[in-house]
Amino acid sequence: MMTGILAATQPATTALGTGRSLLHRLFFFEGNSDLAPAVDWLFMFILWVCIVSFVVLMVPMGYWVWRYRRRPGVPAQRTPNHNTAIEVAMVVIPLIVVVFIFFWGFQGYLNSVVAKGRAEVINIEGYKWAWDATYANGAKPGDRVYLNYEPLEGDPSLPESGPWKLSRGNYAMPVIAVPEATPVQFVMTSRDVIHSFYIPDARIKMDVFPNRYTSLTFTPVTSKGPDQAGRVQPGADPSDPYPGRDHYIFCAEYCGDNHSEMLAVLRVMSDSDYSATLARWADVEKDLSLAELGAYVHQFSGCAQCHTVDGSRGTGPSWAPVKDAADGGGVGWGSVAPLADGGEALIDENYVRQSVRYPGAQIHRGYANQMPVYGPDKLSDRQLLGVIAYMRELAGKATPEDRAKPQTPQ
Amino acid sequence: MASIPRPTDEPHAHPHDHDHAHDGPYLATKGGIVATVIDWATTVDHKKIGVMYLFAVLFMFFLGGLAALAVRVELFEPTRTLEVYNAATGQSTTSVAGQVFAQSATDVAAGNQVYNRVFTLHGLIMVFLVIVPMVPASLGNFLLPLMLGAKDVAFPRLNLLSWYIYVVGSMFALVSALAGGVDTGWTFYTPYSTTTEPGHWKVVSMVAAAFILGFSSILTGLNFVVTVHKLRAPGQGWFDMPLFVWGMYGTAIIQVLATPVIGITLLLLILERLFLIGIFDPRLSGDPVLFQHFFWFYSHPVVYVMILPGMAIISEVIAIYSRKKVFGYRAVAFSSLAIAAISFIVWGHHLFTSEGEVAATVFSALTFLVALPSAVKVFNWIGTLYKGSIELTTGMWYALGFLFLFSIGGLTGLFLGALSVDLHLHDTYFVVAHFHYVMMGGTVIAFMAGLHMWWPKMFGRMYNESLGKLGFWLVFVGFNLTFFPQFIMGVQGMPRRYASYQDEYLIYHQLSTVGAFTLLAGFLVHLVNFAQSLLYGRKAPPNPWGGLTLEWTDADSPPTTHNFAQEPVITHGPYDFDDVYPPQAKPGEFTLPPPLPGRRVVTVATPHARSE
Amino acid sequence: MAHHAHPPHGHAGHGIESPGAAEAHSHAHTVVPMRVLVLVLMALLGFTFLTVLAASIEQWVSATFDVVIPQWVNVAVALSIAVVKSLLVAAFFMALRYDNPTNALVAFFTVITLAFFLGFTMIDLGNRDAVYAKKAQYIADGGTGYHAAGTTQAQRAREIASQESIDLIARDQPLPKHLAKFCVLEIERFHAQAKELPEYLRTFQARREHLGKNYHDDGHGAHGGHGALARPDHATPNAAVIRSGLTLPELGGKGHSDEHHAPADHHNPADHHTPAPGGDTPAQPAD
Amino acid sequence: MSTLSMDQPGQADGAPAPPIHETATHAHHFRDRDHEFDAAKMGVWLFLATEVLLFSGLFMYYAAMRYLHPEAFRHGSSLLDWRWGLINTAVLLMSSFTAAAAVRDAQLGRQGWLKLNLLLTCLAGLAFLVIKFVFEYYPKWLAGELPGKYYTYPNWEDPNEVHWWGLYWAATGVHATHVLIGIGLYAWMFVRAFLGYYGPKRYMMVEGTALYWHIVDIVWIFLFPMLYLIH
Repeated sequence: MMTGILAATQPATTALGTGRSLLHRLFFFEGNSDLAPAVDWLFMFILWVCIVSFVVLMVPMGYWVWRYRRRPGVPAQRTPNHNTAIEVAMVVIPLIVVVFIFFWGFQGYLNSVVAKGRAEVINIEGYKWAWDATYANGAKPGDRVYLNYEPLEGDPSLPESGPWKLSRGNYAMPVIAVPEATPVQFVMTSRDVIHSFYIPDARIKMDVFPNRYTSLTFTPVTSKGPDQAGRVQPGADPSDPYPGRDHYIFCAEYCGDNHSEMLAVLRVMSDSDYSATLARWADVEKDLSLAELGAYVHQFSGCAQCHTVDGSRGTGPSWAPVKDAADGGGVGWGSVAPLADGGEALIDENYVRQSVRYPGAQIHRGYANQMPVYGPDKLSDRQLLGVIAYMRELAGKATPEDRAKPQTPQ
Repeated sequence: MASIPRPTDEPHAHPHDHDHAHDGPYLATKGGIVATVIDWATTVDHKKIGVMYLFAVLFMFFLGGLAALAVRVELFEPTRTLEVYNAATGQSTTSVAGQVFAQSATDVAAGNQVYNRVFTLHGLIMVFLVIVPMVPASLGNFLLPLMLGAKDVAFPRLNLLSWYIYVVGSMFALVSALAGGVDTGWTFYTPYSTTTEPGHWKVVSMVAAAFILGFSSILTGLNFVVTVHKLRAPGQGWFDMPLFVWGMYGTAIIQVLATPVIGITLLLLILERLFLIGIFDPRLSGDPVLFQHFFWFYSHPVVYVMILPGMAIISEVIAIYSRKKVFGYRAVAFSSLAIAAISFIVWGHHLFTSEGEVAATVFSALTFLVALPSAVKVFNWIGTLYKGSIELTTGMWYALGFLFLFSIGGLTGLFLGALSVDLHLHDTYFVVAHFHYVMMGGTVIAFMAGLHMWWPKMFGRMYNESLGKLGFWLVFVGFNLTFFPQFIMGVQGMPRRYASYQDEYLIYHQLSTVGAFTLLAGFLVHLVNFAQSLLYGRKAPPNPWGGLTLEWTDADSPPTTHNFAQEPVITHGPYDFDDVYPPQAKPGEFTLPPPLPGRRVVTVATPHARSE
Repeated sequence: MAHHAHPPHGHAGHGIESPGAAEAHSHAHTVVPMRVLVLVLMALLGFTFLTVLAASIEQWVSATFDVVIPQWVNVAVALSIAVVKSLLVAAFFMALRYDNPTNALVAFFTVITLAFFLGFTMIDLGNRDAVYAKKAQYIADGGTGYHAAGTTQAQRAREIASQESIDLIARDQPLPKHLAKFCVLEIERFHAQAKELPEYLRTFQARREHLGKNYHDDGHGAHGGHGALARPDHATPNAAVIRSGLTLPELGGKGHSDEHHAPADHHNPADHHTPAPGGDTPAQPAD
Repeated sequence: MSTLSMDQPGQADGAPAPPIHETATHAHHFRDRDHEFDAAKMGVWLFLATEVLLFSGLFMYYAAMRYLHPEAFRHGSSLLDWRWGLINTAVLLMSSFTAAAAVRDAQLGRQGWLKLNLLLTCLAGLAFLVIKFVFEYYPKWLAGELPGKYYTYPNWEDPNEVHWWGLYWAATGVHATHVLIGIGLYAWMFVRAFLGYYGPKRYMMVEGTALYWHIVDIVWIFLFPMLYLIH
């Protein structure tokens, strides 16, 4: 809770090395983007315009209200009812100011919609409720940062599920890596509804539409992290050599239930780190057993947004094998699920496959039909097998094949 | 070209025109409860309709306020405190908000869903059911004919119809809300609104509610335009009208011209949901941004339907309590029309992150134009205070509070109009704070100013000034405590409509929640004050504040059924305090001016001094 | 009748007329002469024929001389005539010409508002990609299925509807053979479009001429609908379900052709599911 | 022209009651019937403004979808038969003429002509709808040329043709609804004309309804080339 206040009052010991005014520190977390100086400057300019205007308005108001308060025997005085010079001035002066504000805003806008030179292009896909990134080498984000929510009472012990344990109340944000001091262009689209890709520390956001590409471009300044305020909590990822350099990515366009959990992390890296990270991510799946792959998919393909693995209730049925107390039916591998249309279905390979490929076909009773379709382009057959293996793992029914490491690269 | 005689009636055809001596106060009951209810339900009296609107709107305001409080309660903690069910333990979580919503939340899985429904409900109620009709339909309906010296609005039956349409629309909205509510957000952005809860009638019902309420708004606006054009009192030229009427006129023009577009928009949205016609659906190569254009073509002008009446009230309140002619009357009057006109060409600034670059630039440039007439108004109101005789009643405090809050609200609009800054601020709490400063700090505060000033006129009873001022200060402090922190966290990047948030924003959210409960306390004080006034309040004289517009000078408190004993004739401008209360006169010894040149006086009622 | 018998009533006593009354009395209620009405009607009918004629001439010129007339010409001609016609109606039938100017002002501001709405929205739609040239190098062709060949948006609509479990919707029908062939043509068309425009245009024109007759036989003479292109989807119970509540039941039985619809077709779930969403594969005929 | 004049209605044997339109008074908040008439007419014009802006959304729909999917609109438009559109345009124009003539008749007190013109307008509106439903809607229904998910027409040329049909049904449907309301009003006025409601002193409803009818006509004047002629 105190983080924000401390950050606002700390002396500026930042990589950017800019001295920040108290007012600037009150309003802004320091940016890490070539756009930030212009945006912050214009903001501060308008802020001072506002402060001056406000004082110009409020001081006479306050003074006159006190000076001319109604007193017995003191009537109102006759004054001119209008004054053309003053009235013209109060149109022209604001007009001049707003014309300048418009032009500076326009200038900054043009800088932010067109990439400066040859940019590193990263494809972004938003869907309910996660961000997915694809790099030129086919890599997808393979790291994550945990966002800790306060644990709720009665938190069950965590199931053993490979390297990607999750507890209830925690949320894993995918790390989107970008190279330092290089123009970055996100080419973005959405799988379902409108989202908005918002990086507060880059001072930019852009809406993301289904069936259309929009782009967002900026140049990250430093990989060290200018200061730690407003960043993803330091130490959240022990493997990160520069704790505190991660920037939040929000979804800013309301998109439904877990809108506020549609988060990601922007990590600025040096060129060598960036190349190594991309190479590592491109290979991340090939060394995993099926069950591990399933856990990986659960984290990084958006499953965890709705499906818990500890049996608690989310937007969709849990993958853990517990009785669903709401209607007595089961969730998780091997249970018999009550269906919305009154039937029942055994949760087996075919049920899982159908639920992924055609989510509307058989709806678990008590849950809304709102899962997006995962076609073969979103989830490969091997990944699907991984999901199935992972669900078996969660139910304690994993086969040796599920746990076997692959012999050859996929 | 033939010309037929004008159909003119015989004088004896309407004897009621000349003798209203039998008129009683419009509030007088006739017979028993049943007769009274029937009388009110079938009345075409603009005053009764205005009062019915007033209570309906206040009821809805409290409903929407409860939803707002629920939102603030949820946001007191960064976690999802509304989470109501834990399958692992079989227990419901017991946060305060969880308890509040446990009853209505049996059909939802997660607290986020409840939160989304609650903030949607808050937005829908406050926009469509409260702020749009708040001033025009209640105070406007009551005062406009009185200020024009007319017996009623031009189309009294349409006026009643408008109220019933409002009720029907409210029913649609409430039924949808009681059935679990919708989670579309009040803006109904596609494709979310067309795909959420597929096949369910709740969203259609809620959209239909907004559609129906549009007609109510149209009828009020249409009535006002015709009334202003055709029913002004003898001798009342366009520039003899009170500025309240000017503001209402601008409002009514927007209502008539903008509201039909939301009608067809919502109709297309319903067709999209029911038939998948594809216009807004990107899965069918439709264009979701087109919906935003449709929607904001109405919803931006309607922002001025919300704020113009507030400005209209403030012009009156400041003039009366300062006992000064409004500085630059014509500038204020024309700025109302200018705002109305400009409001139609700036809607694209709601789309800076979604529309094309050219359109964004054009709309940004046009947006700044709105700053000018708004600035003119604020300057002129403050200029009016100069060398006045300022009486700090509750109404005046609210007017000053309006100037304070609306200045902040208006000035922060500059940030959002600037393209590059808006890319950062769009859809953050900065926007939330900005429009609450304008909508609530502007419209609701101005409404409270007007309500206090005209309360004696409407109900014939004085209210308690001390309680009123206590309420004002609670509201004023609570309001700033609620919304000023939202500016800061908005700039720091906190997006809107988040059910949970990061720890960095915690302090601001907690301040905001504390402020919200202070606001609640303030409004409860006012509620007590009004109830006390209605039951035990001192009888109000016809002109307790020494106003010069016709409702003060020529009508009783409360007015009679036909408003005036004789048809009023204008003898002086609405703010000629200098002439009516010349500097040499002592308070309580107000004299009337000689008639203006070229105008013969037929009847003039004497304004009453404060009966203190 | 044309005799104004009564003196001005009401406020004659004190000689004050309100501005409202002055506005009201600034004109007489004009009776529009029958001659004017008839002439206007003639003009309106004439313009109607003119606009049809213009459209026909454009098509004839386009077909005969093999030139492509830009679409804006077509739109401009047709809408200009429509504007003239509506001005005539407003001025004479609605008597704006003789009426209180306030009402003309209302009409004027209405049109201005309409123009704002259409104009500014089209500014966005028409220029959405104004800086596209700068972005284009990064963006792949084709979008995310924007022109997914082989699947009409209507099929997509029903597909979506069925995914959303809306009860009244029937599952997709297997495509008839000719339609499957048509899908192939569609794909070719898009390929041609991508390569060079003129060739694509010629292909398109030719196919349209070829199919033109069938369309009209089909679309407008389809009361019995027994032609080779009769839509078998009317024949199936599922298709009738689509229009349930709207269509008379007997309409479902018309135009039945057996070869497309063995009963098993619409009971076998395998045939009902929709093409894999997200994939760009065309819908395949099941038989 | 004024030879066809019918007797005043409501005449009993030797004791004619005055027709309603001659005993009309005005509402108490107006100065006289003229004042009331002008206010009512302005109200009607403002209502017409809302009607035009309601249709503006459909014009926007047309413009946007045509811009985004020109080929779909080109082919969709060719599936309409312009001859029916032409006939319907003529029918509607003539009904507009009779509506204007009915106003004239009421102003001049020609009761017989008034009733005839009211009836003709009503019938022309009905004819418009009959043509629309029998020769346009019904075959399209059979052909599956329906909006959105009900679209089953197999011979599409452009995959986005569903947008054309969505627009076609939305625009003509909203217009037809307005025609239907107009027919109801004219039938109602036709009955009331027999009761002697309308005359030189009282014809606001005739004029107001005519204004409404003309706006419906003007909308069709635009819809006809947009839907049928622009290829």
